[in-house]
Amino acid sequence: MNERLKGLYKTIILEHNKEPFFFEKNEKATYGLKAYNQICGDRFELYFDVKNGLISDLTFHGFGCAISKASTSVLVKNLRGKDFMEALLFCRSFLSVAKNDEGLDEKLGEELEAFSAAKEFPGRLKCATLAWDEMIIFLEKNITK
Amino acid sequence: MNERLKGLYKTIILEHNKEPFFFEKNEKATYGLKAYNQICGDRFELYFDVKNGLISDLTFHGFGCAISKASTSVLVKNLRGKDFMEALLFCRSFLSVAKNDEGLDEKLGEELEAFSAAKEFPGRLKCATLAWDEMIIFLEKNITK
Amino acid sequence: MIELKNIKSHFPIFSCHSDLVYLDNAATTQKPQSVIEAISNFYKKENTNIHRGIYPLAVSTSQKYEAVRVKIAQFLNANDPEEIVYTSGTTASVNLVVHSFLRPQLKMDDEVIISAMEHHANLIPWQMACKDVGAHLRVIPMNRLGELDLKEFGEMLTTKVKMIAVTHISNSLGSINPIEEMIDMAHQKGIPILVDGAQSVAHYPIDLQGLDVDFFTFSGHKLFGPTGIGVLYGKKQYLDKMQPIQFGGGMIKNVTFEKSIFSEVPQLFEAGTTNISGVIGLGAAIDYVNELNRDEVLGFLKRMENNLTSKLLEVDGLRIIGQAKKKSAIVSFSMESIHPHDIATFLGAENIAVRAGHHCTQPVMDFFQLPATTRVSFSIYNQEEEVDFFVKKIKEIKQFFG
Amino acid sequence: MIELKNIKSHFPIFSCHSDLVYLDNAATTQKPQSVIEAISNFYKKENTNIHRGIYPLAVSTSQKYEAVRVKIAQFLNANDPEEIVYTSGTTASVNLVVHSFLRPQLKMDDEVIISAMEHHANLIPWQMACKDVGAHLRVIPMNRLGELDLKEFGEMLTTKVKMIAVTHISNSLGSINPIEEMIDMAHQKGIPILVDGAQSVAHYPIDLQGLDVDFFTFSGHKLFGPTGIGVLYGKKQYLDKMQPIQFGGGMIKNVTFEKSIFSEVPQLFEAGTTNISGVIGLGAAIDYVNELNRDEVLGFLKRMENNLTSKLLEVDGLRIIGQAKKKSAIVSFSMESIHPHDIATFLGAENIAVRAGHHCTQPVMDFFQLPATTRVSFSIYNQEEEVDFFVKKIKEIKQFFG
Ligand SMILES: Cc1ncc(COP(=O)(O)O)c(C=O)c1O
Ligand SMILES: Cc1ncc(COP(=O)(O)O)c(C=O)c1O
Repeated sequence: MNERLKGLYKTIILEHNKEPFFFEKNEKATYGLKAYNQICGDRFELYFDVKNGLISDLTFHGFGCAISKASTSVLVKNLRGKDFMEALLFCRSFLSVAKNDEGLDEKLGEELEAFSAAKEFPGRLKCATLAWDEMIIFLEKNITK
Repeated sequence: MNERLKGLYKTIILEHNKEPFFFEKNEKATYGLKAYNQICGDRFELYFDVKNGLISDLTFHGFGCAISKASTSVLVKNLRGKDFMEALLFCRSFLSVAKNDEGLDEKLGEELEAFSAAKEFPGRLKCATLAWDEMIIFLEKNITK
Repeated sequence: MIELKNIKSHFPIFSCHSDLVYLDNAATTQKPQSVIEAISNFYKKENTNIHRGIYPLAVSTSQKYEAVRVKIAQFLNANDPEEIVYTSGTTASVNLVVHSFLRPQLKMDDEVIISAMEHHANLIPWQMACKDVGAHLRVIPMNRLGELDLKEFGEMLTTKVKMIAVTHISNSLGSINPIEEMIDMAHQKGIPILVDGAQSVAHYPIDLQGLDVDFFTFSGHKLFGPTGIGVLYGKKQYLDKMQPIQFGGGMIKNVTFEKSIFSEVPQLFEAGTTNISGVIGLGAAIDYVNELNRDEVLGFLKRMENNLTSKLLEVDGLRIIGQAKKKSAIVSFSMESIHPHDIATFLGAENIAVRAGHHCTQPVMDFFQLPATTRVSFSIYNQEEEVDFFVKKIKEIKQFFG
Repeated sequence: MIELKNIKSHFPIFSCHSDLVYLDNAATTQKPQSVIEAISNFYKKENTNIHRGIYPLAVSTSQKYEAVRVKIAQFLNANDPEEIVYTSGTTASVNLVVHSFLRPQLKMDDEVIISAMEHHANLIPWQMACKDVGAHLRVIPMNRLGELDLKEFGEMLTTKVKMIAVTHISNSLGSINPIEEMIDMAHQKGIPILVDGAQSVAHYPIDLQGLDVDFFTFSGHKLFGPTGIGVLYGKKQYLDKMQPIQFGGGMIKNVTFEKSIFSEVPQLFEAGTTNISGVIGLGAAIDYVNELNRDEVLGFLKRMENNLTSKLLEVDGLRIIGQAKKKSAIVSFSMESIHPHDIATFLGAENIAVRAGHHCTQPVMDFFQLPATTRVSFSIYNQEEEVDFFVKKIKEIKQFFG
């Protein structure tokens, strides 16, 4: 089995894929962000409320490949309880991990490390960033308000 | 100057081009056949009446290259006074001279010989046969009536 | 006659990538040396524009361009080369029929029939035409095996139906549809029918006159030919009634600022400078296919498909999607809890090229309640060993994902 | 940087036909070795379909395909690669604007302005659109030199005008139109304007942002690139409002039998498998042009045109058609009582390739009351001696016809 690939699909990704965090629909949530990759059909929805300026009750549901599912699961796990600015900065750090060659920012934790292998598989990079891209669009729009 | 070409543009063609036979409009004629080559824009009209079953007062007008003009002039000169069946056979003989390698049919007269060189210039074949093709369509339609 | 066992060496891509296991032939085929050379030689030795040129090079290019039309007509046994329209591909061919043939006659509450397994190219154009005038798109249902329901089809054939469009072979399921029967049924009711031959033309001999089909479409790039060139075959009687949708040079008899008078078919539908090198390349591709023993090819492909299918069925939790009785060498499958994109990524890392996704047939995916499948599609240069290698890798993937 | 004096050796056609004097560059240009190789190499080393493939070859082809879009955007100084739509050529580009942009808003008694020197590709589509809704096609007049009348143009710009389409360079007269001024005038009245760059893009640097033009079109095959590929540039704000006219794979987000949801531009306009090798070849052509010293090229072409023109004017009874002050290297002429087709046939026999005919600009011929002209059009690989050879042959022809 290919070593580069094993790097990408580290246990972390496989585990998140099998047992994602907060994987449930929540039609009653104030916000429901759709993250859809038209090229491969991956489709997730992020549900959350905002309480006292903090992202709360963040869950997700949908389907997609191991990478997009795990990456969305990691997003959900990490953004819960953050305010918009913190969340945006975190998302941006994640993207630079996934897209660039820069070493991992310690603050982000090892969970994100796996995704740094995504840049070697340009066809799959979008899977790693799908939910994050959507979240950034939302945050950028709502922070300036 | 290229010899093959000189063969095509024998004096006969050049003369007919300069001084075509019966080159005049005749809007009052019973028949007015349009011969139009869409690729190069050559455009002639054949005018004639039919008297006692014979093609009469055949004239032509229009513009085109030396070859199409000369070949139309030769058509006009030769079909005057012929009945439809004779005319059709003559037209067909002309086409086989222009298109095939067969030697010249003596009956057709040397005037047609020049056109036998047209087959060496496939881009110009249509010029040599333009008016003849139209005439054949007309004759075939009207003979069976 | 080309022998199958030598074929791989005709395709330069496999010299360049000696490990490549190319199983994505339904997306596009590889090109034999002769096709690649025909294109290069055209540009190196013959390149000119056509139709309006008088100098020798332009005349000979025009003749070669038209000779390919004759070749295509013979290849498909069309009645007349003038029934062969050059397009940029299947998608453009279908759209041309929709715009030029269907739309001018389609009225509110009319119906258009397609099948449940159409490629988006043979679905959306009809859907949009129906939507625009308030007509209805009817869908021939299929069963869980991926076989169309002909009985139901028969019942759908009312006087409301203005057009039928159906794929010869499904690109996502591999089903070979009984087009002979369907054409007969359509014609008994006097309804014109288009067959999308994108997936059939490379391997299955097509006899347009025998089929008596009204329209037939395909793409050069799935027939070992270049991209950007395709064909619309239409019966002369229909083409003659169709208005062009693209206007420009080469399709007019006469133009003034007040009025334009159009040429005859097929030039009428070929406005502008067409893909001349594409036509030349397509001609070379047909020459290549004409050298194949097509019975041998079909036998080989059947063996490959059977072999792969039976070996895949041994893998736990693997489901073959599309099990029609008559199938071409396309094998789609899904694996429990492993997403097709993850499968394709792993296979890709092993130099195995397969397609994962909805294959431009989203409704087929919806029908099987899958987001996507992994699809293997064979062609003439595949090797028996590739099946075993593929299955071995599938088993490793299964193990890795646990 | 490529030196002009070495250029001919880059074009294989001249090795194959060492005597060829190719003066038909306005119809199509020859292709440098690098373009021919880019296409062959694509088929030999990289051939796959794009966009939906996950395996490495498909990913890299998709990336290269999109990289050419970026390259084109830079070449033309567009603001955003998403403003670059791949089409099959200029004709398709213009038709797309007519169908998708103009038609949905065009109403009875509206007006569309074109110029008196448009190629049929930039005339008939507008004419048909006007005819279909009862709008009026207005024509910017020109003088006997082949120059547009800007004063008259200014007066035509009423609120009735919905669109302007004008060629940058006339393919039959060589006139270079003052598009900068015309674009400004159009925009002062808020009217969108399309510039047909088919004849300009190969030699003249184009700065789309500087021009602020709304739509710009060209064909690969006139830019040393392959046939079957072209470009429509459109400002994002306009493209975003346009509905597609071709439907199929790759341009949808989601499809059910009830409804399709479309993608964003530019993919929205690129349904089906596009001319992938054409895009790769076009990319190579732009790389080639980027290596040219364009000032040197323009200086050379001007010299060639001036030289030919002055020598032809010495021939009795020869008339130059098109004598605009600003002219590109296109020289059309007519000779008393010798038809252009006869001229072209004689030249062809001497291996000189020129075009004779109406050059898909019949109204221009009507204006000059000519059935056709003989046209010489130069490009970078032409040689100074070719002018003398050409003029010598013209004199011989004159003598032969007497
Ligand atoms: C000015 C102009 N516009 C449009 C076209 C049409 O280009 P194409 O035939 O490549 O679509 C041409 C080429 O003949 C041209 O010269
Ligand atoms: C059955 C079928 N129809 C239509 C198409 C569309 O062909 P193209 O993309 O070449 O226009 C395809 C190819 O994907 C196909 O498989």
